Amino acid sequence: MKPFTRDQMAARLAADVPEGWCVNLGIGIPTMVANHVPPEREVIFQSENGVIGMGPAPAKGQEDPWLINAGKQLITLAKGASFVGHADSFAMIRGGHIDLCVLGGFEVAENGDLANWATSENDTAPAVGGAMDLAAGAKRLWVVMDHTTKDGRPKIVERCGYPLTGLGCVNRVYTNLAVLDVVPGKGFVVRDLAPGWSLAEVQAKSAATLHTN
Amino acid sequence: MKPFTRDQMAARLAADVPEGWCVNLGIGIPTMVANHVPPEREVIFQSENGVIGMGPAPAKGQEDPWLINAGKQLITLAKGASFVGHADSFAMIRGGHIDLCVLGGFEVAENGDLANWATSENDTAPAVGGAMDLAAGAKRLWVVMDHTTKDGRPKIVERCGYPLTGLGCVNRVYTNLAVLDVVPGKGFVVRDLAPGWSLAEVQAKSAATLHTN
Amino acid sequence: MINKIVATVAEALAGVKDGSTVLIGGFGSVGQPDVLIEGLIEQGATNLTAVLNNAGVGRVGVARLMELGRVRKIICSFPRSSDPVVFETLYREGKIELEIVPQGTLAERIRAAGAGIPAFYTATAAGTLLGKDKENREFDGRQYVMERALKGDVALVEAWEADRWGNLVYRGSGANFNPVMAMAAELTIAQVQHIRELGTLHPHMIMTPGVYVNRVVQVDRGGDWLKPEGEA
Amino acid sequence: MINKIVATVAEALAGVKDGSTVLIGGFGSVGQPDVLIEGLIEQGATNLTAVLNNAGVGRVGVARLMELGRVRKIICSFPRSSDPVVFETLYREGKIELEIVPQGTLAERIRAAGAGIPAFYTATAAGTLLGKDKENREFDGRQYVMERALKGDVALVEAWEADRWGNLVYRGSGANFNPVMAMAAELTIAQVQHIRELGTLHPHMIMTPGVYVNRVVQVDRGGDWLKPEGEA
Repeated sequence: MKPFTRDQMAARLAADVPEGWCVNLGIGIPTMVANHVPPEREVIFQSENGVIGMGPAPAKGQEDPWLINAGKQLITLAKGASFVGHADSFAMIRGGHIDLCVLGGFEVAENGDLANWATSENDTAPAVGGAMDLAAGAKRLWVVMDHTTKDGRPKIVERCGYPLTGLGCVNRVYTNLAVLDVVPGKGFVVRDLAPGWSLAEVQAKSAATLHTN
Repeated sequence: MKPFTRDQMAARLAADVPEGWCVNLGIGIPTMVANHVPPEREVIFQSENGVIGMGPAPAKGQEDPWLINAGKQLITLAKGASFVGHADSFAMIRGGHIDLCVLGGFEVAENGDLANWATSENDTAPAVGGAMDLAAGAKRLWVVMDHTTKDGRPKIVERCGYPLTGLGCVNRVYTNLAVLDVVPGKGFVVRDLAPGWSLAEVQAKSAATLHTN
Repeated sequence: MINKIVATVAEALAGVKDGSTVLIGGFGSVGQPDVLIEGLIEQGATNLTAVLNNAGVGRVGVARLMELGRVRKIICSFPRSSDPVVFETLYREGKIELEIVPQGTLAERIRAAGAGIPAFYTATAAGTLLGKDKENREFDGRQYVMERALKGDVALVEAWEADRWGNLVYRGSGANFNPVMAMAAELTIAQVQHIRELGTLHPHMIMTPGVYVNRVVQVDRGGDWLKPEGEA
Repeated sequence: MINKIVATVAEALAGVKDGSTVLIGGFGSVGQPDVLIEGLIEQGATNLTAVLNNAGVGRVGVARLMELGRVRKIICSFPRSSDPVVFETLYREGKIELEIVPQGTLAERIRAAGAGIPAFYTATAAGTLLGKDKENREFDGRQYVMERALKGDVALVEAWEADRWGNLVYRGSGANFNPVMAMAAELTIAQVQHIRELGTLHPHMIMTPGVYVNRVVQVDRGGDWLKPEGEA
């Protein structure tokens, strides 16, 4: 009956990432995904600031101040890593060369719309970063987020209420209660439920219909 | 009374290239300009195929088959040379970072129009190469060409008859008879005449008015 | 384990379909994927659109592919060469279609395809024959033409070194069209002189990250091409 | 002899005019021209438009420049940071103008300025608040927005090594916005850790050819920043 923890959500998502994909991970839970991909399964982690092939976090005392990711955390390089500038990095993103992007979300709608950057049209200085480029450009976009807000409001919705990051861009959502595919023309389709949760219970915490295939 | 030779035309132009300029030289007489810039005057020669900082032609036996210029001639690198790909090379050209481009010409008009790539609208498979990019993009365009065609037809004209390479792009013309500035709103202004040639004689071989300041 | 290295040229070219748009790297003889072009001749795909800077030299390589009637259309900046006999004959006889694109516009159209940019504006060709059938538009008082992205089904590229991730390091002036073409095709195939252990290529020397490359095949072009860099 | 190296930070920043658009490289603390930003504070130019990824951290650097009232407008993708107090205060009080640009669009708009491309189309921001006041256009059934080139009067960039031609070699993830910003300004000023003899930088390691650089000043950022590459 316990929802997935943040770490469990990241692990659940990581299990679905096949070898060979080039993956961009957003800030927060998405970044934790890398820790759950076993080292023998080669996945290429790309960062917007021009790092292609990030390794694990550096050991204490082994930090290189010249190596950071898009979240400004210190990183290491994997064997085979390369560097490009920002324009080339986003050319890679915009051009559809990233197999998977994982982002956090405020809301995901059944038409695949994502809202994850601003909480109102009058947000003072909302920070978009690279989210819109990733949403528009990545081959696949998976969102990892809690199923509801802290005060229980559903984040799985029919239509987003918050300003959009991208239109029809989300392919799958990993929440602390379920894994949902976003199927064009149909909406949310349940792939998986957190252990001990029933469809009815998860549906009750959602503001859009959850289909079962 | 002898017109400038090709080599003299190149030398005359080279004398006007100051230290520090980044210069792109077209095929033919323009390429010869490099031979006339004294080695102590540092000029950076750029080639469309992504070489920035070409040195003199290689000595016999010292050729490197991986180093060619846009004319497909074997080259050497100057100290300080760098390489970029074609998109970045033409970004440099199109973006106005080339101080001077030197091209050959079929016709130059008093409004600065240049024709140098096709001899009729129905030319079978005319070859434009990088001429239009250079004409549109370089900070300055100097044309070096004979004053007339082999059969005596003027190449200095009021309006080009051949298909254009670029509009209003030529700043100066070095011919075998004269050096002419192209002054916006005015037309051709004589800077120099070949030794022994009078203005009247050169005017007679031109199809546009030659002004004297 | 990621391993993009294939054993043979035939494997590298497997599956190229009739009707494909094929981007072919190189400028002059440098950076030209000559072994892959021979492989494409063997492979048999036809009705191709070839995108490259020139239109072939003599009767080998791309010229041979054209002579065999396998190229429907060529998109290039400079259909002349030291010996353009095949192209000129086919063109005169109306047996091949030609699209002339200014060299910088060609490179940028290919980059745009790789970078997810469907169209851009350039002053190149504005007011000329090559700009007249295109959308013209003024920005800040200057005329520009709109150019569309140019995408390939296949890209054939050449590099000096590669590793099993498909990372490519170019040599001398050998990059030229190769990096943008590698970005802009569904299937990018690289011929390289040397395969290196993963992690031994310098991260700042890799001009084409392996993300853009699908298959790598090592070839021996022999002769001068194999001398170490810097040795003439 | 070409020599773009200047002796002092003051010399490097001489002549920056009031009202300038200043492109400022760096992503996080890496590749950030911190010494040049301090120099700009000293230099005194005001009424600036600052183009950079963030909107300043704490009360130093760009944040300090803003706090001094010298920045009229900021163009960035991410006005939040670990400590955005200065920007947020000024913004709330209506004392600074903000233009939010998606990060990739920001990089591409700057590249476009450097590459002579006045405008291009991207799917980024199509159908969102950031795309709604822009020209929208469909290509092949997908919606795109038109974005304009973003040019600087001045670019402040950081690199690891330079030579007297102004060639720049970056380190680690230090390239980021620096190469495109170097291309896109009338006056490009670089702070570097090391000056090298001309001809000793590897031609394929030079990511920014000196053609794009006007002035180079060597600085000592000290501490960890000076350890040789690869040594943690």
